[in-house]
This record gives sequence, C-alpha cells and structure tokens, in this order.
Amino acid sequence: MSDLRALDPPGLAVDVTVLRGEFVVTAAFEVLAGRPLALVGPNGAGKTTVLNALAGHVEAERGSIQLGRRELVGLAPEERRVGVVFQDFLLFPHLSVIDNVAYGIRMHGARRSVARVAALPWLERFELGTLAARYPHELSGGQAQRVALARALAAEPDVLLLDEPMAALDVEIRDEVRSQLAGHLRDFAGPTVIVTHSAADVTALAADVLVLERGTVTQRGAWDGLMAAPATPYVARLVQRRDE
Amino acid sequence: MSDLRALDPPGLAVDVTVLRGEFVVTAAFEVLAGRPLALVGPNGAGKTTVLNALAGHVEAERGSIQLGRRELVGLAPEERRVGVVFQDFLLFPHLSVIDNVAYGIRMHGARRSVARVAALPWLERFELGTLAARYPHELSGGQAQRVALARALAAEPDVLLLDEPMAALDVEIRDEVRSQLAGHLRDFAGPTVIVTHSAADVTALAADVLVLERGTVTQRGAWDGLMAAPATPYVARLVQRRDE
Amino acid sequence: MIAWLAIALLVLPLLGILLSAPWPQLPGLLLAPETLQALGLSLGTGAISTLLCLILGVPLAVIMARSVAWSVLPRRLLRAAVTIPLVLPPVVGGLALLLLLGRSGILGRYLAQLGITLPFTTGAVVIAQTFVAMPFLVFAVEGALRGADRRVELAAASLGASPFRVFRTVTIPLVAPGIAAGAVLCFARALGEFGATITFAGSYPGITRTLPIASYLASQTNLNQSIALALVLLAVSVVVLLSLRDRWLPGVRG
Amino acid sequence: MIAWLAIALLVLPLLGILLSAPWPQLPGLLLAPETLQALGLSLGTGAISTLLCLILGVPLAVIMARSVAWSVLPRRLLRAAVTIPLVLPPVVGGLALLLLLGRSGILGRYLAQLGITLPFTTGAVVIAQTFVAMPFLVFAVEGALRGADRRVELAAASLGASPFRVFRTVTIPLVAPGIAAGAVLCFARALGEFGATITFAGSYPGITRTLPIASYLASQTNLNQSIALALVLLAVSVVVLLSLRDRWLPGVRG
Amino acid sequence: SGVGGADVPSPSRSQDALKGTVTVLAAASLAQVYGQLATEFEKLHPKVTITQSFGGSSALATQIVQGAPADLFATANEVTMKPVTDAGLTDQTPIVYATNVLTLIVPPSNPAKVTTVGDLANPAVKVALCDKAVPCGSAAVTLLAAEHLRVTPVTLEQDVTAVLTKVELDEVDAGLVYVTDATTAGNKVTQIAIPDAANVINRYPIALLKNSSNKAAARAFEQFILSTTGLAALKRAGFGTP
Ligand SMILES: Nc1ncnc2c1ncn2[C@@H]1O[C@H](COP(=O)(O)OP(=O)(O)OP(=O)(O)O)[C@@H](O)[C@H]1O
Ligand SMILES: Nc1ncnc2c1ncn2[C@@H]1O[C@H](COP(=O)(O)OP(=O)(O)OP(=O)(O)O)[C@@H](O)[C@H]1O
Ligand SMILES: [Mg+2]
Ligand SMILES: [Mg+2]
Repeated sequence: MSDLRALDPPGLAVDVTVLRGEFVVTAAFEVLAGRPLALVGPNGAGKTTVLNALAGHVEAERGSIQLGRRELVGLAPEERRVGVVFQDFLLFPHLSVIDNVAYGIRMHGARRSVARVAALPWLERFELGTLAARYPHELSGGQAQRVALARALAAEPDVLLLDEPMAALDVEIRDEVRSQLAGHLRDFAGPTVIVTHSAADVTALAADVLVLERGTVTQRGAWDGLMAAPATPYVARLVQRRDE
Repeated sequence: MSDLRALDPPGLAVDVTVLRGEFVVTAAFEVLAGRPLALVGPNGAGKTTVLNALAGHVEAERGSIQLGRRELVGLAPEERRVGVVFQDFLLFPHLSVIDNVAYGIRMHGARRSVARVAALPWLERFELGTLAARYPHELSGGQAQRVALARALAAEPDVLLLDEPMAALDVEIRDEVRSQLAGHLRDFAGPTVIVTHSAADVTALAADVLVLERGTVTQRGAWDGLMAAPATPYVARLVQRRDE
Repeated sequence: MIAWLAIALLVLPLLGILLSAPWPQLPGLLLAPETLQALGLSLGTGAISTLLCLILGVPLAVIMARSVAWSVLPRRLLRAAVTIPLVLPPVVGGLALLLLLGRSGILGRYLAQLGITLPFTTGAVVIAQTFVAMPFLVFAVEGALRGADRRVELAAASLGASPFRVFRTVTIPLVAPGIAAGAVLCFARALGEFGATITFAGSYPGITRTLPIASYLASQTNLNQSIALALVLLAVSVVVLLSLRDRWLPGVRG
Repeated sequence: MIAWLAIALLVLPLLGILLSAPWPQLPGLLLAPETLQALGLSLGTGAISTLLCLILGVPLAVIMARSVAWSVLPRRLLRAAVTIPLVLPPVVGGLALLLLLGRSGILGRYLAQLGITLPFTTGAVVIAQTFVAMPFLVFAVEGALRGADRRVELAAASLGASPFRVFRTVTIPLVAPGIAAGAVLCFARALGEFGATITFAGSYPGITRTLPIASYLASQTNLNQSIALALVLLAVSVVVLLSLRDRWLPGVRG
Repeated sequence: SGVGGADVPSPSRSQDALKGTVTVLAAASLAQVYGQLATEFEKLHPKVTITQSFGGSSALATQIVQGAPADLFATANEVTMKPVTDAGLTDQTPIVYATNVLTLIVPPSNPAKVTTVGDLANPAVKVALCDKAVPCGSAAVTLLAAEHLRVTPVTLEQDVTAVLTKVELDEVDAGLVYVTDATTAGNKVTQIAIPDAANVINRYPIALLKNSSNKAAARAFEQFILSTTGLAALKRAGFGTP
C-alpha cells in the first residue's frame, strides 16, 4: 500500500461498500497506473455501481478511495478528475458532437474556439470527423458511444472509468477503437478501470482482472491466472473465449 | 414473390427508401417465416432506421412493406403487430418490470392480474424472476435489456424486430438468452429480423444474412455464402469470427 | 442565497398581513355563517373549475405540444390564444364573458331562448374561474409533454396500444407531475379569482359570492375583516396544498 | 374535439369584445398620449418584473426541484409559500405589500429612515408585478427541472465543471424551454396585473398608471373606451408573443 | 369655456407664485370631472402639474394612512374620509362641495317594463344593486326601506360602475346607481327619477392633507374645484350642491 501511494503517477487504492436500494457492493482493490484493470462480472453484479462510487456519483456507504495520497471519498465529482464513459453514454443533448467532446477541454480554461480545435483530433481518432456538427439525437447507437468515449478521453482526467465502452460498436470499428484505446492507455499516466463482458477487450486492454459477482469480489489476478484456475462458473465461461 | 405471399404463416417482403436527416437508406429484402434474418452492418449503416420503418416509427419515403398480402406502409404502429426490442430499451419508466412485460399482453384484452400471471414465465425465461417488482431505473444495463426482450416477446407479435438485443448481456446470460431465443424462434410463426454485431448471434439465431453498408445492401445470403465470398472488407472482418 | 430573497418576497408580505390581522376576532369570523358559505362556494367552484380545466385543458395541451409539425403562424396563434386570459385584466375578461354569454350576448341570446341564463348563477362563477385558470393548466401540462420522451409512446404503440390507450397508459402517467402541478396552479388561481367572477357572475351570498369577493367587499368598510377573510382563503389553500400527497405535486420527483 | 371546446372557451369571449369595440375611435385612442404613456409603462415594468422573476425565481425553482431530499414538512411549506401570491386576491396582495413596505410598514419604516419610500413609485409597480408573477416562473421552471435528467449533470461534473458551471452550461440549456415558458407566463401576468398595483402603487399617470389601471379608470365613465384599452393591451401582448422566436417558447420543442 | 370664474383671479404668468406638483387622490367616480378641471387649472398656472391617482375611496384612504405622498384627498362619501381625519392627516375639516343621489336605471329597451321604484319588488324583475358595504349600496338599502319595498336582487355589486355595466349590457332589468353615473352613461341607459323625499343624499368631501409638500398650489386647486367653474363642471356631470 505504501508503495502504491508513493508511486508517480499515483495508483488507486479502493476499499468501499456501496448501496443501491437493498443491493450491497463491497469491493477492495488496487489499480496501478499503467496497468488497466478489467472489472468483469455478470449483469447486476455491481460493476456500474462501483464505477459510480469511484466517480462520486453515488456516496460510498463506508470506506476509502485513495488516488495516491489523495482521499477521494467526500470530494465532489468535479474535484476528482475522474473521466467516465457511461454505459448509456449521457451525451449532452443540447450540444453538437464537437461541443460534447470539447466540453471537458473548456473546463480546463480553454476558450470555445480553442477547445473545438483541440477536440478535432479526438473526433478523427474515433472516426467521428464527419459528424462534428450533428446533435446526439442524430447519431446511431455506435456513433453515440464513440462520442462518449472521445468526450471522456479529451478531458484528460487523472483516472479513466470505462463502462462497456465498445458494446455498441461494429466489428471493424471495434478493432480500430480497441487499438486506439490500447495505444492511449499505454501513454496514459493514470489508473484505468474498464467494465466489459468481452474476453477480447480484457486481453487487449487490461493488465489485471477483477471479478465481481453479486456485489462481492470472487476472483482477481492476471488473465492467465483466471484461465488456469477459474474460481466460479462465470469465470470459467468468460475465459473460454468461445466467440465473445 | 407470389410464393411468399401465399405462405402461411406469411413472410415479409420489403422494398423501401427511408430518410433520416440527409441520410438515405434503400433496402429490398424478404424475410420468410421461420427463417430469421440477421441484419448486419457497420455503425451508422441504417440498420436501426430500417427497423424503424418496418415498425412504422418513421415513415418510409417510398416503397412497400408486405406482410403476406397485407401492406404495412401507411398503417399505424399499433396496427402492424410488430414487436420491437429497441437498441436503447425504451422501457416504461412508470411501470414495474412485471407490468412492463405484461403491457403487451394487456393490449390483447387481458385484465391486469391475468396479464401479470401470463408475464411471469417470460420473466423466468430471462432470469428476471426476482426483479418483478423493480422499476426500470433500479435495473442494471443487462437486466434492463432482458426486460425489453421479454416485453417484446410476451406481446406475441406477428413480426419480431430485435435491435442488438444482447449487446449488454454478460457471457453466461448471453448463452442462456441466445438459446432461449433460438428455441423461441424455432416455434415462432412470423418473420424475425435481428440486428447484431456479433457473428455468434448470426450463426446461432439467423438463417439468412443481409449486410447493410452506408444505406445500401452490399451482400445477402446464408452465413456460409458470406464466409466463402465476403463482398466487402466489413463482411470479411465479420466472418473471421476472431473473438466477437 | 438569491432563492432566499425570492422566498422573502413571497412570504414577508404575508407577515404584514398576519401582524395586522385581528386575531381575537378571527375564530368568530371564520365560523360566521357568511364566511362558511363563501368558503364552501369557493372550494366547490374551485374544485369544479379545476376539473373542467383538466378535462378541457389536457387535450389542448397535447395539441399544443404536438403543434411542432404545424406551420409557424397557426402555431403561434394557438399559443397567443391560450395566453389571452392571462393578459386580459380579469374584469375585462368577465366583461368579455358577459358579451358572449350574457342574456343579450352573442351566444347568450340563443341560450336565453332555450331558457338558459348563465350570469348571476353559480355556473357563471365556474365559467369565469375556468376561463382565467385554463392557461395555467395548459402551459404546465404542455411543458411536461414536451419534456417527455415520445419514443416511449412509440414503444407502447408497437405493443398494440391504440393512440387513446397510449395516451391513457403511458403519456398521462409520464406527465402526471406536470398535470398535478398544473392542477394546483389552476385551483389556486380559481380560488383567488375575483375580477372576472364579479363582472360575469355578480356577487350574491350563497350563489356567486366567493371568498375573494367577500374579502373585497369587507375591505370597503372594515379592513381587518377583509384581511381576516383573505387569511381564511390562504389558510384553506395552504391546508389543501399541505395535505395533498407529494408524488402528485410539483416539488417532488415521482 | 375537446381541445376545440377549450380553444372556444378561450377565444370566443374575445369575439364578444371585438364585436363591441369602438373600431373607428380605436386608432385615435391608441395614439393618445395617455394611452402611449400607460402602454410604455406597462411594457417597461412588465419587462423589468419578468427579469426580476427570472433572477429570483430560477434559483428558487432549483431549490424546489432539489427539495426531494428534504423532510416532508419544510418541502410542503416551501411549496405552499410559492403558491401564496396565486391564492391571495391581488388587492389583498397589494395591501400586504403596503403593510410591509409602506412608510409605516414593518420594513418600510426602516427604509423610510434611509430615505427610501417605495409605495406609489414605478418601483412599487415592479414589486407588485414581481410578487404576483413569481409563482408562474417558479412552477414552470421547477417542472422543467424535474423533467430533466440529473445524470447528464453528473456527466458534466465529472468532466470538471463546478456546480455553477454545470448549472450554466448544462442545466439552464436543458430547461431553457421551461424557463422561456415561465417567462412568457410571467410577462403576461405582469402585463395584466391590476389589483395589487393599484393598491400598492396607486394610479399616477406616467408613474404607476399601467394599461389595466387606465382601462379600469376608463370603465368609470366609458365602457367602450375601457374595452379599447384592454384591446391595446391584448394586441401588444399578442404581437410580443407572435414575434418571439419559436424555440424559446412553449409550443415548440428545441 | 367657463374658464376664469369671478373668484378665480387669472394672474399674469410672471406674477404666478404657484409652481410644482400637486398630487390628488380622488374617488374613481370623480375621474372625469377632476381630469377636466386639472387641465384647465394647469392652463391657468402653467408651472403647476396636477398628478391624480384615482381608485376606490376606501383603498385610497388606506394608502394615505400608509403614507401615500398626496396633497389633496377627495372621496365619494364622508365615511371613507373618516380614517384619514381620525389619523390626524388632514389639514382642515373636510369640505363637502357636492352631493349625489340615487336614480333608477333600466336598459333602453326596458325589457321588464319598469316604471317606478315599486316595480323592483316584483320577483320577475332582475335587479342589480350595490352591496351594502359600499356607499351606493347602503344608500339603496335606506331608500328601499323608506319605500317599504322588499327587493331580492340577483347581484350585489362591488361598485356603482358594475351595476351600470350590467344594465348597459342588458343583463339585468333595473339597477340603482348615482345620478352622475347615469348621466355619464348618456343614452345607453334610461333614467327613471326617484321621488326626492325617499332619496338618500350622498355627500362628497375634499380635504387638504397635512403632509402636503405644496400646500399653496394644493389649496389653489381645491379652491378652483370649489369655484363657480368647478361647481359648474360638477353640475354638468350630474352632481348636486350640498
Ligand atoms: N433501487 C434499487 N433497489 C434495489 N436494487 C437495485 C436498485 N438499483 C439497482 N439495483 C441493483 O443493483 C445491482 C447492481 O447494478 P449495476 O448497475 O451496478 O450492475 P452492473 O454490474 O453494472 O450490471 P450490468 O452488466 O447489467 O450493467 C443490480 O442487481 C441492480 O438490480
Ligand atoms: N437527423 C439526422 N441527420 C442526418 N443524419 C442522421 C440523422 N439522424 C440519423 N442520421 C444518420 O443515419 C444513419 C443511420 O442511423 P442508424 O441508427 O439507422 O444506424 P445503425 O445502422 O443502427 O447504426 P448502429 O450500429 O451504430 O446502431 C447514421 O449514420 C446516422 O448518423
Ligand atoms: Mg452496468
Ligand atoms: Mg442502431
């Protein structure tokens, strides 16, 4: 733990209990900078809930979330510098695609025109160049998801939380985005958590895996470890990689 | 064509042009009852747009949609008896899970209590039994998607349109749902169109494949045919089945 | 901070009234037969007017919310029409109703031939209140409708629901908070209505003299009594508002 | 079908007025200096009141929309407080303002020591209009806020936006139609305001005599002239409503 | 016409010491006459501006008690003047300078064939009266009592204008209003005179206010109203002399 805190860039040390209705999630884990964590688990296991706690969108019932020496619990979302790709995108409906992506850049103080220019490469990276002037309701599902991704990355947060960021993408673009993302994460200085149901995403993007089932961590480690000794039927099915 | 019309149960004969903003989709295809069609294609190709035209949620600019001898173009959505699983679910936020699923049953004239009883097996089938009393905002992404699926199937429509119905499901449940769906489609009397980005879904569920790219049909046929001679890079990537 | 200023503007004037109210006389005044009569009339007509506003106003709100597809002029004219009772000073509104429905009014003369005279009846009070209160309901419901997701309605249609069924089982529940908010505004406006009522319906105890009219008349001779009556009105509406269940009201999400 | 009945109820009374209006005299009356003065005063004070309602009312609406987390009583009291000016007959509302801000009023006596007297000034007209019009804005904006998706605001916060920045760049644009609708209602109510104004501000030409008051005074001698003035008021507000751009108004989705 | 009555000297402009603003609070029923008189007065004294605020007498009284800045106060009866004198806000004993009596009015078509006050007791006749809370109503009550008539009106209005409106629009068959109001209405209503003996006389007082900031000009305007010019104008409007 003390090692993790001293690291530069800092890692994330999480130990929280979060409630959603009667549902309880308890999870303790660490995410090292440069070693993206894949958070996997069945539907309703609490993956989105954990991300919400990290981002400060729900209060943790107890516990701590430390980014380096900084305690995040108690901080407002805007003070956490945590970038999120939401499972249902949550694009700004009143802003065009480019202004959605430029939003986080403007929050760093950039003027609108400057922020737009800075947003352009992000649009290109996710093949959204031709859609810059569109509004969210004029996008297809896969297009909207890529805007959400571009928006989160363009804001240059200290921590990245990606909730099934490629579920709506077509096979070709998914390859493209996955390698873009892999490249980005190689350079990215902060901790990253990726929620996914895809074994391909885990192997391509994550260094470590955390398995959450019914609100509890059931296994953790590297992919190879999971492959070698799956702790639950879910993990067994996940590592088969039959076609997912 | 005349064969198709005489069939009982009837097939679907589609030949439409649909506009969305400046985007134009033109597609002509047939869906035979008992031979589910997989509608595949890159993001933004117009798949959701085609489904919307079939369901009557957008007006077709020209063309016809014939279900057996019945022309659907010009009919209101509620007269088409077309069940849809929407890409973004569109659950009724004011109804509990069971009432969401019972909605279509009630439209056939069933009383509320009767409809609820009839909805229960559908909840069981998609592992939603414990969530009957929940409201949509209390569900995880994968849970909501299964409710959308159960709601559409429970209404017993003449035609089924499924827009990426398994994109949010975890690996285990996906297998389960896929086989449930395959079983259902074997018994289902009407035409079915499934939009998906997953080769596994295509092979497990569909008899025929229609590839849509930039609003145009680029290839059609059985999966084996596509494998043997992919007409576009997209199809080539799709049939690789590397891990999707 | 600023919100407190707003609350102060709304509540402090009440303080002025409360401090100068004739507290010792209040119970007697409240229980005086004329007060109770006026109160009963106010509550009864207010409730009926609100109901009428709901029945007439919700469909109108739907049309307005769907008027996006119309060309500009009719759309704007419709909007202007709904705003009329708001802009018209109530007394002029009452006059307008007299010119229309009075015994020699445009429509009224035909009604008179059928033996129906509206002015000076409790029915006229209801009409006057409905006229002035309608825009509140329409705008509140229309706002809620525009905020609601139309695509959920399409989902219901595809499950086999007729347009009316969609309206009843999806649209109405989705905009229920808006309808409730509109109904509250409507009821409040109807309770406080004075000018149009006295002009169109007149003021006769037990038939057309509502609490605001009683309060106004009292103000001509006895300011304290007038204030007391206004307080009764206020107390009643506060009680009504406090007792209504939250989820049907503005201020609380479903 | 029913909606047409509603429209008829709103529009037909106007017909009565239009038919009995003194058309030949209308242009002269409209251009009479007193009319123009009253009109100018009405538009000016109406605009300022609307602005004040926006500044004070939007934050209050935000608090109300967020009051879900409060316990029941304060939440309901807040709602009741906002409804006060709606229920209070305007004349009593004006009286309340006089008792609060008058020279010997609760606050007014201290203002007087500072050399500030509000009643019977144009400022008093603005205060009276703001008082009666505020609930319209608050309820309209609150309704819109409750309809808006709070999670989009969280998305903005996670992109680094401070609460105020979120409010300005996300919340406000999302509820812009609601704010616009509220402002229109507010302006319309302020334009038509009579009772509170004449009680609190009096009816001094050029200072506090707005168009509804002028219409009332005219009614003392000449009903037709009174109607004509009400028509001027109506015409002006219809013109304002028709000329406003659609997207800022109720009746049209973004 | 009629400007410059005998007791109102018409000073040359250079001599005129009167200037500034005179604020008059007056009953709404005086609006027309006072409006005319103010214009004429301003012609005589160009440096003086008369600002008038009209409203219900009792509301105006409340305003004065609450500190309305005013120089002159003119009500439609003595009762409504009382709160102001009681509060010690008048600078003089109020002067009664005009009177008003009730008259019976019917629509020009006279649908109920009303010819005398006695007809009001007929239940088939729709009658509008003022409420007894306002002066015209209490006057009506006294009048009907003196005539031993039991009248059930369809409405008890808040002011005389409202009664007039309802007769003008043919919504009621008859009403009791002040002569002055019937006079302004002209041929839109038909007047039926009421025997003097039974009629109740309503008296109009005017008073200078203690807090007046321009007493000289205010007193001059008061005098102008009380002058032959003023009284003539009042007479034309239907007022009587006390
Ligand atoms: N208000 C509530 N009351 C009770 N349970 C709730 C409530 N809201 C959410 N839940 C439950 O909390 C659990 C965790 O939800 P969460 O969204 O975190 O799941 P997830 O792991 O992201 O699943 P998915 O893969 O389907 O997105 C789910 O089982 C959900 O049903
Ligand atoms: N208002 C609009 N103006 C212009 N183009 C639009 C508008 N609305 C949608 N489009 C475009 O229409 C195309 C078809 O969208 P559709 O939702 O049918 O795609 P899809 O095939 O379902 O894609 P996905 O796999 O991402 O869901 C997209 O390229 C989208 O950008
Ligand atoms: Mg999730
Ligand atoms: Mg799609």
